[in-house]
Amino acid sequence: MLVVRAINENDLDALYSMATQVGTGMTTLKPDMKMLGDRLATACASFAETIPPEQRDYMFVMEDTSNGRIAGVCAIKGAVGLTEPFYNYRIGTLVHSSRELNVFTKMDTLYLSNDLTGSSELCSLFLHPDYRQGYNGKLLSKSRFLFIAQFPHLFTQKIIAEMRGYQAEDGSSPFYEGLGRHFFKMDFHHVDDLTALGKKSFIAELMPRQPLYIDYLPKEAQEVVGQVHKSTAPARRLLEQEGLHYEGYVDIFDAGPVLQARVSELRAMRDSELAVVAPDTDMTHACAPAHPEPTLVSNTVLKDFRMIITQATPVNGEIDLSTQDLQLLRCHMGDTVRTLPLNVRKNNV
Amino acid sequence: MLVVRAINENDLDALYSMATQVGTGMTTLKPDMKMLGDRLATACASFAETIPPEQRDYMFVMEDTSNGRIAGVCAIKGAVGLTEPFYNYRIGTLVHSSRELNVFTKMDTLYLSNDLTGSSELCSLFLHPDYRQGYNGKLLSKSRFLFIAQFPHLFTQKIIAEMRGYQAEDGSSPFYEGLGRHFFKMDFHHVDDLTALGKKSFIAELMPRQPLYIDYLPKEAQEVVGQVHKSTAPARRLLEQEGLHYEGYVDIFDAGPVLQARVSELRAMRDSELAVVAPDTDMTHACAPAHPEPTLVSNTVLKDFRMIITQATPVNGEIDLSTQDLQLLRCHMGDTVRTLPLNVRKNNV
Amino acid sequence: MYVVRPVEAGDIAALEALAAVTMPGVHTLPKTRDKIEQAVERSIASFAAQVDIPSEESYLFVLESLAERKIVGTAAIFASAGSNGTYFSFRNDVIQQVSRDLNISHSVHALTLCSELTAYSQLSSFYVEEALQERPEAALLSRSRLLFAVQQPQRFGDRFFVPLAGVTDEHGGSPFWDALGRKFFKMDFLDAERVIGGARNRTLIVELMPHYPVYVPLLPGDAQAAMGQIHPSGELAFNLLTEEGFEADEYIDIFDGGPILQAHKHALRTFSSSLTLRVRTGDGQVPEGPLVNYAIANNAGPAFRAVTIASPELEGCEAVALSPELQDILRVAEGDSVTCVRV
Amino acid sequence: MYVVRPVEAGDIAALEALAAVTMPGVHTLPKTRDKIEQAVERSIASFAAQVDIPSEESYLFVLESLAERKIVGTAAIFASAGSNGTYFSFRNDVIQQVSRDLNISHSVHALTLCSELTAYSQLSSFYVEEALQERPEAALLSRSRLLFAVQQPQRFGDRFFVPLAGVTDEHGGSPFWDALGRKFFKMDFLDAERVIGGARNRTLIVELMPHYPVYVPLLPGDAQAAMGQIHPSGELAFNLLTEEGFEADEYIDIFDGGPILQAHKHALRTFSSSLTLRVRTGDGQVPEGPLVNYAIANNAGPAFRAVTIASPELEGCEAVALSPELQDILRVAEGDSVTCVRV
Repeated sequence: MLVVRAINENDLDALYSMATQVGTGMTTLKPDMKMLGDRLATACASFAETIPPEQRDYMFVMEDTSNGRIAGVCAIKGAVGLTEPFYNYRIGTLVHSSRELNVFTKMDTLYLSNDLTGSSELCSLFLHPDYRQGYNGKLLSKSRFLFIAQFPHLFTQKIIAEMRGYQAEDGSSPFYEGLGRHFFKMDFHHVDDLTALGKKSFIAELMPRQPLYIDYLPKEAQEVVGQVHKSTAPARRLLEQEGLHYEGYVDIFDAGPVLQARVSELRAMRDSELAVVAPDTDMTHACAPAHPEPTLVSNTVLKDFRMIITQATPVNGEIDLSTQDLQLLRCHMGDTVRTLPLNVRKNNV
Repeated sequence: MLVVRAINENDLDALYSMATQVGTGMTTLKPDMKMLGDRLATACASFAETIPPEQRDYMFVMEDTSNGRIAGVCAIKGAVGLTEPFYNYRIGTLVHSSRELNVFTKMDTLYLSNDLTGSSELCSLFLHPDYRQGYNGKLLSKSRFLFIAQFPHLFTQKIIAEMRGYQAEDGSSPFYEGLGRHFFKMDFHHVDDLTALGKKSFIAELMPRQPLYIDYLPKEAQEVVGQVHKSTAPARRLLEQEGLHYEGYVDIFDAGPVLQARVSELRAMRDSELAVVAPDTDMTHACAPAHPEPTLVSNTVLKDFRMIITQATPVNGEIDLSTQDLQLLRCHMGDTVRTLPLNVRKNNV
Repeated sequence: MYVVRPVEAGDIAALEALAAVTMPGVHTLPKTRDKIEQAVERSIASFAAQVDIPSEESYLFVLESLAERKIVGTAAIFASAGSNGTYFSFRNDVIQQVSRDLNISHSVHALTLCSELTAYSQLSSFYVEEALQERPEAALLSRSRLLFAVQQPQRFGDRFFVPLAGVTDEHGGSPFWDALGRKFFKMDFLDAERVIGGARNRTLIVELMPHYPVYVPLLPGDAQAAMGQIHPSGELAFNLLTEEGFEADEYIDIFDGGPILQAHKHALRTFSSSLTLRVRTGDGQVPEGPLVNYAIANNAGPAFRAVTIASPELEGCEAVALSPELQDILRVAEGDSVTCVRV
Repeated sequence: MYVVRPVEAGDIAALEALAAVTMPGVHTLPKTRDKIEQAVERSIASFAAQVDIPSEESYLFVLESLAERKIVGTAAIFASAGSNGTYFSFRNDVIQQVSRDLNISHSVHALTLCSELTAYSQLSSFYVEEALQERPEAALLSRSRLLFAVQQPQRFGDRFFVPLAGVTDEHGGSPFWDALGRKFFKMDFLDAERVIGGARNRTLIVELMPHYPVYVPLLPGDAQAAMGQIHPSGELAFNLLTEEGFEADEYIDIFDGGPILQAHKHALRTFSSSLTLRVRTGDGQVPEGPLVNYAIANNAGPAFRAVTIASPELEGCEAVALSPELQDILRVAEGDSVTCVRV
């Protein structure tokens, strides 16, 4: 059985072993014992609330309780850009018009910005290939929204998620070739490796700081602004269903979109409910939907936050969870849990 | 009885007579027969769909059917900034940091932008003082959201509303005094009169075009960025309840906030429902809430869109409207209407 | 024998004929009879005017072949480029980008819309007949404007510039325009030039051109290559002006990217090394020793005249020998002072 | 009698004493023995170096009272201001704002962070003892650097600049800094100057200073008033330099808003009007007629010497009369050539 839970001190080795399998796509999960150890320590301090909210890094692991393996990992950073500047390009609009010539030109413009400074970031999502099936990916990704819905006071700013940008078949980035390349004189993979160290501010230092008309870029670069990497499209859809939106911020390097939301507009904030764990009665049974949908359920304990998927459905503020579910959540009858339908309800309008 | 309805050709005289009572606060409703006549013609063409969506100007009047008076007016512009540039300042963030000196400075920055070009605008709201009571103001303002929820395909872009900015007791604008004044060398009221002609682009032409750190402005100017005029605070709250947000765009002149929303995040899009007009039955009666809340109801006809407030509540897709209500809406039993609770439901979480 | 003199009303027909043969371009003579008449009238009024501060004056000079009684060249100078507005150009800027982490710094070339040339005096409308282009009369014509400015500094700014037409293809297209101006103006290069009448001081430039610096590395190769390149028709002017001391690196034209030569008057040879000498009557003999070409101008304001002579080095002399015929042409007599500079 | 000569190792103690009395400021002499030693060594190496392209050389001159055998002034010139990075300054820009509807146009003054002075040669560290400030020796000292540059143009850029200290209040605060730099650096003016060592070519300037133009009308009145204003201690230097041909309008210092004087070498009197003359031995008699002060320098590279003399007008002369004593001081003999310029 799979449970997503707050990471703890004992997870380091398993985390390292998983990091060795991540590959080059993810910059924040490198198989480096020192780096991982530091990150783990920060995560533990975050759940223990011994460091200020903006320094926190809530890291979750998906554990396969049948064999103790770590099947996946994901995280929420309390705030970005407070120790090192966090840069994006923001896409704005400028209009040039002359009545005399009857010309009206509306142009998209890239502004180098630190606007997202202080936002909380969804990051470091990785699911081991052995577990890429069923609802596992959704459980892992969406568990973070349940956490935010349970502890919204920890997240006072925007929530953001950086999406990997479009790459051509050969792994090159048309946006980089059309823009960054002229200012770096390094090839894409070299810069990619540098950014893999997690330091992107040097990019901004060398990138043009004055606003740029997108029209100055080659067609191929213009076309991929805000486009995700092919393999990232499902992750993007999933976050959009949860209430995140592309609002015109892109990565300065590959123009991948940043998805963002105010905490209050997250589906989890609107649709998640508290429920008391209670045995099924005839009444609740009668009121239960005919075709139950899978439901995300979590306990309500910050230090040992745990989430699962269940087929049980909350009815009138109560939910009947199996003994196994309760064990995974470390909950008991009478405890309060938070529930959220795994899938988005279709609007009935 | 009050009904809010699409304006029509016969309303010109009543509209003019109301415009004479608006005062100087509103730039778009001046007692000028030619201007009002043009606007009315555009509005009629908009409801008749004989002009393209981006040129439309859906204007609504609140009619007191007891005496035929026009008690108020409001409008939705299909798109702003497509014939004359629409300018705002956008507030962004820039971080200046030096590890060597251990300095990290986060600064708010004003960018002159045309980002909101193409947005639909809620505007021209005016309620005659004789009618400023009860739910009248809410009916007038919120009726527009019901219209949008009924015809969302007409509104593909953002919805925005410009709020009047903060003014000191003496009617001066600290933001203007701190910024615009240096570039205009005219006093606030003179510029105010010029903007009253509806042409604001000259302001942008004379305003600094390069990004500006807000820190350069005097303290009093900094403090009022995004602050509304005292008398506008209730209108702001009302729009925020409907799903509009201040996202960092302000007026270039007085720094009043622009509220904005994607159509899909409007409360009316989520919470409004279609219902068939049907007589009350025992069953619906039994299921109705004990303390009915006032409900906005509209017909579903673009050309003669009409909205009222009723005490009836839709239950299971049906609503029982009084004969009077049906007359105001020009509906009959069996017709479909759109309903929206007038007030925002408190979140139950 | 050739003389440079201010244009006169009687020259209009000749100028019209000339305009018909000069190449289509933005910085040359006006093309229509109306415009030519206006330019001539304005020049006559300018030469006649009492001037304390340079303003809307525009001085048009012609090169006349005395043998043929024919106008074979034109050259003009505007007292103040921005007298009717603001003269816009692109300034070549260098933006420093430094990365401490990578320990590298780049210089990035950017073009910034600027109005710094507004108060400069502007040279323009330079044209000489093909046959004369290799002769000292071409230099005489170009330089006469500056000789006049040396004599009448109150009529001009402290700095001068000359826009030269940029490169275009055989269809009149401009690669620089296609990469930049076209994106904002939404029209072809020649259409834009027609609409704006070759001017660089119109409000619509502020309305349409980009307010933020244009990063040169982002321009297509052919547009970059066109920056600061002259149209072949401008080569003679370019060579004469750079010899004079004009520099070409700082500004380019906002439309076609052509070079804008500019200089402080201190840096111009006509200003720094012209001599004021007395006229003495020569004996008509060719002097001994090496000869060099000089431009010689009278100091007669509206009756300005300038010619070239071959003469021994005049540096350190008090007087210059001129034949009675030349004195006639220059309208000077023995003892009058003239302004001389090597060409 | 006073002579200007390159600094020598033996001068270090004297410079240290001098540094103790000169005012605290950023563009004057180094203050500590270590720094002074470095500066002297660097200067000696620079004078001795074969130079094709100006780079990190820094030439330090001293004014010596021969009677007292005492150093009474210093002046330096850096071959290239940005040899260790990029020299940043604010450029005074004018931005044109035009409204067609209102039919008005404004010129708005803005300060733009720029690096245009990077390849310029920089004059600095000018100091003369109070008692000499009214005497021609002050001008001699300031101008010696340029006489050296006239003789050795390959060692210097085509353009020169001099930053002069801006105004500060009695507590060492700078109103210009308070309005600008402080917002980004978050520290007091003197702390910032200490931390950056008076330099204007450090990476942290790019990191912290604003990249967008600063609109001058938005600055508080006292900061605007401080722009381009010199600290009273810089008045002598300012006067000498503007007489020389330096102009003050284009750039100001990014920290205190002090003026940065700059000029193309063509615009400098030392370059445009210095004469190369032969030495002849004077008869020791005071010459007849009006006398003017000249700075006279030998052309001996590392053994550079310059003095002032009162002499009749030398323009048009082939030789300059020097007494045997002066020839000794200048280390020249009859027939040698010297560079002369009026001071």
